Amino acid sequence: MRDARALAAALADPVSVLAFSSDDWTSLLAIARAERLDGSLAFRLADLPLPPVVLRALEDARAQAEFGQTQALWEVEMARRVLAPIGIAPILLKGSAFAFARLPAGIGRLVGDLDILVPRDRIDDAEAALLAAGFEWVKNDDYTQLYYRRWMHELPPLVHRERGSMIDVHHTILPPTARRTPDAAALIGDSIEIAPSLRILSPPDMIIHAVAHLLADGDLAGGLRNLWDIDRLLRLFAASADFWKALERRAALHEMREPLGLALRLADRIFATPVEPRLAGYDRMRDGLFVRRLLARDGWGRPTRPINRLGFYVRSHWMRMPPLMLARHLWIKARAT
Amino acid sequence: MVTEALYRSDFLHHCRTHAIDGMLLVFHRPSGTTHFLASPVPEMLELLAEAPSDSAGLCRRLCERLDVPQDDEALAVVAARLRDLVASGLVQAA
Amino acid sequence: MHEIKLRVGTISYRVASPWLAPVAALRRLYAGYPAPEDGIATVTARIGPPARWRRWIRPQVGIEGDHSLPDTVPMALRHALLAAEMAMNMQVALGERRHLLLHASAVERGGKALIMPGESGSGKSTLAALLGEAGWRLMADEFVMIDLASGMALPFPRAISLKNSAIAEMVGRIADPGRFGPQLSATPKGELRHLRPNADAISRMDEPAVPALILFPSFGFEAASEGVSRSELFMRLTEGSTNYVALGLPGFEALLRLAQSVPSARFAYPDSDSGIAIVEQFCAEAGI
Amino acid sequence: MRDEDEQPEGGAHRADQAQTRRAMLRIGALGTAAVVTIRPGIAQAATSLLTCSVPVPDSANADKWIKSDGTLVKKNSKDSFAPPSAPLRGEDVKNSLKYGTDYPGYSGAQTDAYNAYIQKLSIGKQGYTCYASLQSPSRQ
Repeated sequence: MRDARALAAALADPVSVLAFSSDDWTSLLAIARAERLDGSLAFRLADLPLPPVVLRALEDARAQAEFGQTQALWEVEMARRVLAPIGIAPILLKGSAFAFARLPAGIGRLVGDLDILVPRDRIDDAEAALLAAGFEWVKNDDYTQLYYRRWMHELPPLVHRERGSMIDVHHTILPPTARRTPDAAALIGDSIEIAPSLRILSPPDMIIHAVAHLLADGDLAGGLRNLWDIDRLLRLFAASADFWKALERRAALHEMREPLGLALRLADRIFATPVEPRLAGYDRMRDGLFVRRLLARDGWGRPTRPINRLGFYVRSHWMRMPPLMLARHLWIKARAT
Repeated sequence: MVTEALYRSDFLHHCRTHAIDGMLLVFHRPSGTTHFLASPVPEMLELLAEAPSDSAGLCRRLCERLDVPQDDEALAVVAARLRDLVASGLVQAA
Repeated sequence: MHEIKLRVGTISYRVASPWLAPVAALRRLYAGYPAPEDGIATVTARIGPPARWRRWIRPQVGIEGDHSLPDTVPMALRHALLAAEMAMNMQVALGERRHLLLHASAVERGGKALIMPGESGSGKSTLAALLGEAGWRLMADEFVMIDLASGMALPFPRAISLKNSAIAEMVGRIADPGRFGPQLSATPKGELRHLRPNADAISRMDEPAVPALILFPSFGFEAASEGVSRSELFMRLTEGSTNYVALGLPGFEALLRLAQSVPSARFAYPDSDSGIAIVEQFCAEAGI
Repeated sequence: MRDEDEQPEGGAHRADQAQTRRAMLRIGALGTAAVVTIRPGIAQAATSLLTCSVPVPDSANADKWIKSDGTLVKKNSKDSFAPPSAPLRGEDVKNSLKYGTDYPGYSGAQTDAYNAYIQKLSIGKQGYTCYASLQSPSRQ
C-alpha cells in the first residue's frame, strides 16, 4: 500500500477488505494504528468473515478503545466534581463529548486529553479549582505561560499529578490571532445540557468545531481521524430536517464558511460522505494537496511526503500568527530543541 | 458558621473487593483503577455507603463501630483520609 | 525496506528495516521459527533512521513500529539488532490487550510453569536460559502472557538477551554456535549477545502451562530466601506489567487468581550453580 | 511461602486488634499511605534501559526514611525525610545529579537526601542498574 486510501475505503465501505491479500492486512493494520484509527476500524469490521488472526488483532484494538473510553468518562466525572461546586458546567469537546453522548463518532475512537470549553470570564476560576484539585502545569516556564495566555484560545495544558491525565481548558475554539473569529458566546449559548453540570455543543457547532480542529487550527496531523469524526457526525445529524440550513447559518456566524466547504469536499472525496453540494462548493485546485496530505502514510505505517507535510506545518503556524510573531516563535522553538 | 461538606460513596455498588493480608484490594469499575486500602479506610467507605456524613459525623460513627474513644487525633486522621478518598474518586462531596 | 515475518507464540510479527544487515541478522537468529498464521503478520516492528540523513551519515537507529514511545533514544547502527529486538518487545509491551503481560522469564516441566519476574540485572534471563538447557522447557525470557480466561501461562520464546558474564557462561554450555547472535559491545546494557532457544522450546511454543511457582531472583548476593505475601505478590506483578491497568476487570481477576493460588518467594544467589540449586529446591517443595 | 490470610484466634488477639484500631486513628498513622493506587507500568519492561527508575528506598526497606547523608533510618526519625511516593524516574535522577534540579513535588533538602541515597547504591541493590546506566556518558 502506498498511502492510507485503503484504510479510508475500509472505514467507509467495510466489505472492501474482503479482497485483501495477507500483505494488505499487515499494511492496513500498521496504517490504521499510525493514524490512530485502529479502534474505529475494529468496530467497523466487526461482523465480517475475516481471517482469525486478523480478528484477534482487531480485538486488541477494540479492548484498547474500550479502556480509553472508561478513562475518558472518568476524567469527565472528575472534572465535573471539581467544576460543578463553583457553578461551572463545562462544555465537553471532541472525543470526550462523543464518548459521553454516545455518538457514532465515539465508537472505537481513541480519546486523548480532556478538552473542555468554559466561559471566558470563568476561566480563572476553572484554572484555580483545577490547580487546587491536583492538576499542575505541564510546562511552567515564562515563555510558555505568556505565549498561551496572550495568543492562544486555551490555558497551557494541565496534567494531573496522580492520575497523569491531561486537561485543556478552552475559552473559544480558535486562537484570537487566527484570521477567523468564531462567536464563543454563541457556542456556549446554544450548547446542550447532557447531564447535570455537563454540556456539549449543539450539532451544527459540533461540526464547526470539528472543522476548525481539522483545518483552521492544525498542521493536519491526525487529520484523517478528524475527518472521520466529521463523516460520522454528518451522517447522524443530516437525518434531521433543516440541519444543513442551521449549519450554514452557524458557519456564517462563526466566519467558517470557507473551511466548512473544504472539509465537506474532503469528506466527500475520502469517505464518500453525503454532503450538501451548495455548502460544499466547487472543487478547488488545492483540494488535491489536502487529500494527499491526509493520506500520506506508507505500507509500513511511516509518514510520507515530507515536503507536503512541511508546507502544512508552516501553514498551521502562519494561520495562527502574524509573520513577525511566527519568526520569533520558531526561533524560540528551535533553540529549545 | 461554615457548613461542613457532606461526603458520600457508592463504593459497594461500584467496586469488586477482596480481603487480602488485612487490607482490602479494590477494583473500582468507573475509573478502572485498582487500590489497596488499609484500615480505617474500608470501614469509612462502608459507613459512607450506608449514609452520607460530614467529617465529624463520620468520625463519630467510625469510633463507635471500632469501639474506640473519639478525640481530636481521630478527627484529624478521618479528615486526612477523607481527602485521600476524594482524590481517588472513591468518595465525593455530596 | 527489508523485512522478515515470523511468529513467536501468539504474536505474528513483521520486522522492517531500511538496512539489509539487521534483517539478515534476524533471519539467522530466528531460523526455524514458524511463519505467521495464514501468512498474515498483524504487528509491525520497525527500525529506521531518526532523521533522513542519519541513514547515511553516522547512521543511527530509532525504535519504531505500530506502537512507539516518544523520546526513545536512538542507537548506533552497529547495535541495530538490539534495536530491532527492542522494537519487537515494545509492540508487545504497548499493544497486547488479550493476555495479561508479566515482565518475567518462565520455564516449564511436567506441564507446570515456574515464573521468574525481575528487573533487568536480576538474573531472570540467565536462570531461564540455564534451566532451558537442563531439563526444563524455556517458555519466555522477557514477557510471560497469562490467558485471561484460563489463567494458563502462554509461551513467548523470543531470542534470549544474554548480558555480560552470562554470555561466556552460555557459550561454555551450548555446543551449537549457530544458536548465538553476533556479540554486541558497549551497548546501553553492556556486552550483549542473543541466544536462540532450543528446538524443543520453539516447536512447543503453542503449548501453555499451569502457573505453579513464582520466584523473584536477585543476582549477586549471599544465598538467602524468604516468602512473598499475597498482597506483595499482587503489587509486584502489577509493577512489571505494562498492560495490567488497561485490561480492566478481567486483568484484575486474572492477577488476583494468580496471586491467590500460586506460591511465591524471593531469593538471592551469588552464582548460577547456587541459583539453580535454590530454584530446584523450591520446585521440589512446590511439587514441580 | 506463607499465607497471611490465616489469622490466629483468641482473646489476646482481640485485645491486640483494639490497640491496632486505636493506633490507626493516631496522627502518627498518617505517615503511611492508607490508599495505594496501582498506576500503569510505563512500558518499563520494553524500554528499561531508556526509561528506568530508582526506588528510594528499595522495597525491602520500604518503610524506612532517608537522612540527608542518604542512610536509611526508622520512619519519623529526627532529621530524616519520608521517601518519595513513587520510584524516581531515571530521567529526573539524571537531571538532578547533573544540573541540580529538584524532584517534582519534593524540596531541595529532600532531593539532596534522595540523591545521597542513590549515590550509595551498590551492585545488586534495586535501582543500581538504572543509576549505573545513567552515569555512563555513552548511554545518554
